[in-house]
Amino acid sequence: MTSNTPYIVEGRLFVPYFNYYGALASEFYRQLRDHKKIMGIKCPTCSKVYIPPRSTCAKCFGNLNEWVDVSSKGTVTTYTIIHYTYSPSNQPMDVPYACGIIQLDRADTGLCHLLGEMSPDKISVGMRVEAVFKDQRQGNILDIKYFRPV
Amino acid sequence: MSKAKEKETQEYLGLSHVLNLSFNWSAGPYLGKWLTELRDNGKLWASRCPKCQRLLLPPRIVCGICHIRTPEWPDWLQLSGKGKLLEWEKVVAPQMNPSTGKIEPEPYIHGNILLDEGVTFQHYLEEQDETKLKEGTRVEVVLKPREERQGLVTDILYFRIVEE
Amino acid sequence: MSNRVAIIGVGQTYHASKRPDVCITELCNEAVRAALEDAELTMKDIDAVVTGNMELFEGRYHQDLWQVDYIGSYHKPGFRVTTGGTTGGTLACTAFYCATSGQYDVVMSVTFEKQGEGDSRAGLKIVADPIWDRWITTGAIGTLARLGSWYMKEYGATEEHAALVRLKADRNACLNPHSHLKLHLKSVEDVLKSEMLVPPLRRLDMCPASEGACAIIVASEQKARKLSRKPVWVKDWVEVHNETRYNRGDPVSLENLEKAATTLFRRNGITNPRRDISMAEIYEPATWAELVWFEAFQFCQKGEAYKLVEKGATERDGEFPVNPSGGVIATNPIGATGMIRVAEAAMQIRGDAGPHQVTREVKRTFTTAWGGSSWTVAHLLSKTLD
Amino acid sequence: MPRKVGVVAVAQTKYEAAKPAWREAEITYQVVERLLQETGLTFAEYGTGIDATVTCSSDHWDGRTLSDIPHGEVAGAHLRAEEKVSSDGINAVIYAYLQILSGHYDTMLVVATCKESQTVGHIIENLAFDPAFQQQIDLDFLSAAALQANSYIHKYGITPEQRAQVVVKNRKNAKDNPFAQLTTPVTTEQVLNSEMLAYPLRSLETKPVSDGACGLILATEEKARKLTRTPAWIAGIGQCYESHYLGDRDLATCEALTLAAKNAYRQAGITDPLKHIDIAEISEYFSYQELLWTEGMGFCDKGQGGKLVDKGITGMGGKIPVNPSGGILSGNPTLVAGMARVVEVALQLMGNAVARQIPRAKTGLAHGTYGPCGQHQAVLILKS
Repeated sequence: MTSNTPYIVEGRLFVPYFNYYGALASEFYRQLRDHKKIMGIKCPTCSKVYIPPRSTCAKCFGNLNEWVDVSSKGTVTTYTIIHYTYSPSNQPMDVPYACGIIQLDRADTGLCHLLGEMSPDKISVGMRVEAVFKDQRQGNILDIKYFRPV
Repeated sequence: MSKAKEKETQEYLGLSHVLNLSFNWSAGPYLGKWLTELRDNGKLWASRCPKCQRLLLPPRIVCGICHIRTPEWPDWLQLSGKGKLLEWEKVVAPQMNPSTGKIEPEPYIHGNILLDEGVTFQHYLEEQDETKLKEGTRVEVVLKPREERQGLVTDILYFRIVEE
Repeated sequence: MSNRVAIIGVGQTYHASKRPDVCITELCNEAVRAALEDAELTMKDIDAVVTGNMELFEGRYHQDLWQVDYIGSYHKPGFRVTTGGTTGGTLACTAFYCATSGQYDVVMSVTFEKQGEGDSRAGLKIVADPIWDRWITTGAIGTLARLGSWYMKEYGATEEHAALVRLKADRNACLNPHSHLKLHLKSVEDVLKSEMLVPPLRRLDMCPASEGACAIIVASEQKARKLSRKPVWVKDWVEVHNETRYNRGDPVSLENLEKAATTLFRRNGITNPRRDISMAEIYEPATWAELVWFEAFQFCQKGEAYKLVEKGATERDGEFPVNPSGGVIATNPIGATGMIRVAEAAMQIRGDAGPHQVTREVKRTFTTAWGGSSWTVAHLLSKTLD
Repeated sequence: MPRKVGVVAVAQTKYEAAKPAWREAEITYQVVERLLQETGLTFAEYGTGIDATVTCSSDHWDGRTLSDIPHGEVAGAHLRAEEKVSSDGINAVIYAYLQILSGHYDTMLVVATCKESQTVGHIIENLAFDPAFQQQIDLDFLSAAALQANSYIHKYGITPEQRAQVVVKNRKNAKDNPFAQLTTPVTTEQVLNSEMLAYPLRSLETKPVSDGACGLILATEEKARKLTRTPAWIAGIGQCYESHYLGDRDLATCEALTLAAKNAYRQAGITDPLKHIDIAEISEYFSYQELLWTEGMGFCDKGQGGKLVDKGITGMGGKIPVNPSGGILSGNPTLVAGMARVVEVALQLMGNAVARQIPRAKTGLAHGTYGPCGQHQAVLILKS
């Protein structure tokens, strides 16, 4: 079963999608886009404020609809610095860039987001950061440009 | 009905994105050889399952019915490229091409051809006027010129009606 | 079949062409909550959660991971199974396997499709071999059109008979609160004037693209007796795949549909299907499929199906109701469609299907799912265990 | 008494950086053909041969909806039952096991295939993150793992040298595994000087792009004893999902794995893993994961994974050798990786592990995981 030169056919999948956020996340992004407000959702049974918001609590399976204001300041709980890239890249910034998980004040869970305006060696777990909002906001997670040191 | 009406007024957001994924698909020793023969020598082949003797087009490593390995080239049967039209399909509604994301009309009518050697094959038909097509019409393969052939099934331009 | 299993809860969303008010996981959550309510259970009673859909239709990878918070699989066992169009029917079998394995007693199985979020026709085109025939494939529409022309030529059926099947489906769908298309069609002419896709297949002969989810809760025999006042017993199930239909010599391949039905009937002592079974929910992506496959499943002689439709034998109030839910040509969220058949059949056996409940008593039902290169999954449900 | 089910035959291809000469299903068939030859089984009816098949492949990686059409064709799907699990291959083994336990089938073929080299993994993995909050940050399994590694390091003081030890150990083991992709040993210095990809993870701390397939045959006790003198019996299984949003989780722990392992240990009668388990094949897609997963499985207390490898407990001569096969860091494709762990444990218990054989191995643990930071965990215990 020899095959001298392998026969390769180059091809592609190029398929568009539109994934709805749903009513709850749409409300989160309207507040972010129109009022630069970051909202969490509270589970009264587990007395936890979740961000990102979700309409069901995984632990008690209750329906969640109680919005809570969450601060735009928080603490970095972990981070990484991305050095690799790939093509075609969807990376939101040029490498190397940093992203991390930020525990916002008054929230019980962390939000994954980008870290900016600091050199990589300055980032540390536990540092205080605050959200930087884009001027032109479209209702998605990148309406927050990144989190920078307070 | 208020829930439905409320659905209209509220603004529903979402993420619009494109899955843009490149592939280097391997054709393998069976399909790869078939495409090489078509491109370089303008020849069409089919392999035969040693157990149930049915012709396999495209040639493939295993006969799905007998679950046994099938022979590689050159133990294949060369096809004449002649056959008769079983049925055809005029695709009216343009379809999205999943490798470009564009909605593209079909350039030709699709024909399902029973090749003289006893295996069917699907390809374009030159004849665009359906009134001229009838079941059993004799057809034959038309290849693109050698320099235009790229080692794809579309190296075959289409099948044309054989004037009796 | 040593261990026994029952369906103790079913749930569906209100299937529609677009559900912009929910994301994919919230759509599944609706069906899961409906199933829990139907079974009068909470998530704490569920031991494992299995799920599945058509992978590339919404563009998600490892879809079950995003669903965790919404379908109750947080800190619970479970896994994902996907088999194309038969996924809904297969995930019912997955739940039956889990609940009879002795490893889990109560299993939640949820399937969905949100076809508005992708391009279903492109999704079906990608089923074809990327090098051999993806450039020319017309997907399911071409296959189903050939089914119609073959049936007409072979047995003398006419396009009016296909229209009658559509009218029956629409009558039933208009009674079924969960169905997607409620068109209130009046006459055969209404159907015959719809847009021709690939002759003889018209738009109204075909199934729609829907957004919807379906969930069933399945329990082992001992747990079902304890937890449920209205268990629906699962007598048997079978799955029959087949190789790709590259070479469409004969226009129609019914081999594996026939094998699925005959295997199921042989194993369960069914010698006269229309007598031993009360009704059927068949996965019919087109009007022609209901006619041809009804015969392939040995419910009547070859060429008799369209005569039965003419006589009204398969109406909701007929002798042998077929698709009283309105079927796939009224509702088709592909990933969930196979499971909707099982859920509807279970409600009919319990007698609480609602406005589209059949008039005759339902002791046993036959349900199928279809997909892939004409794969078939079939189930046999029963009111009692004998 | 539930039915006793055993692994009767295993097969795998050589794992390679690329297999351009073969189509996906042709790689699957190399495994299927080997299994049929070894057992003499055929795809026969009525319990006289292989009753059904579970395949494992992915629409995204193969670039084809219903990727199991070609794989099923070479694995006996025509006019028979075939289902696809398109996540980590260990779950296909567990699903087939459940089908046999249900009494529906007696003998099953399970096979997993993936050609990572033919497309771009980052783009596919990014689609595993929810579109509303995490996809646009462009996370993939490498960047998510880096977040987990950093959290784990910060909480328990795991040193880079301890992480590097895992790579050195596994790459040394791979030398004796003819199927392994990377068989040249590496030193700690090489690991710590390799290119930084996503802080703190360097290139040698991550798995290579890999192509390949593996498979096995499961059978009931009655049939297994006719097919092999040394079946490897399935003694326990456990699966568990963690929550999806990374910010919900304490990334320095893996509760889902602990829950999965607890279930498998209960069924297999294991109360002290270090004492009762002779060999473990763990899915370490990244260096730190072997340390974190050993803590999750109770091989040591939380935060002690580093010391476990320092003291050589998980080395070849140690109390519980981990990844004598060389593990995923020596090259396994995604999806195939988890099933390859089961295959390697079965080989050890069957006494067929040749140069990498652990003497007197009676009880083995196979572990599989998929998703960001090990969001789905699965454990399978085998006994000879």
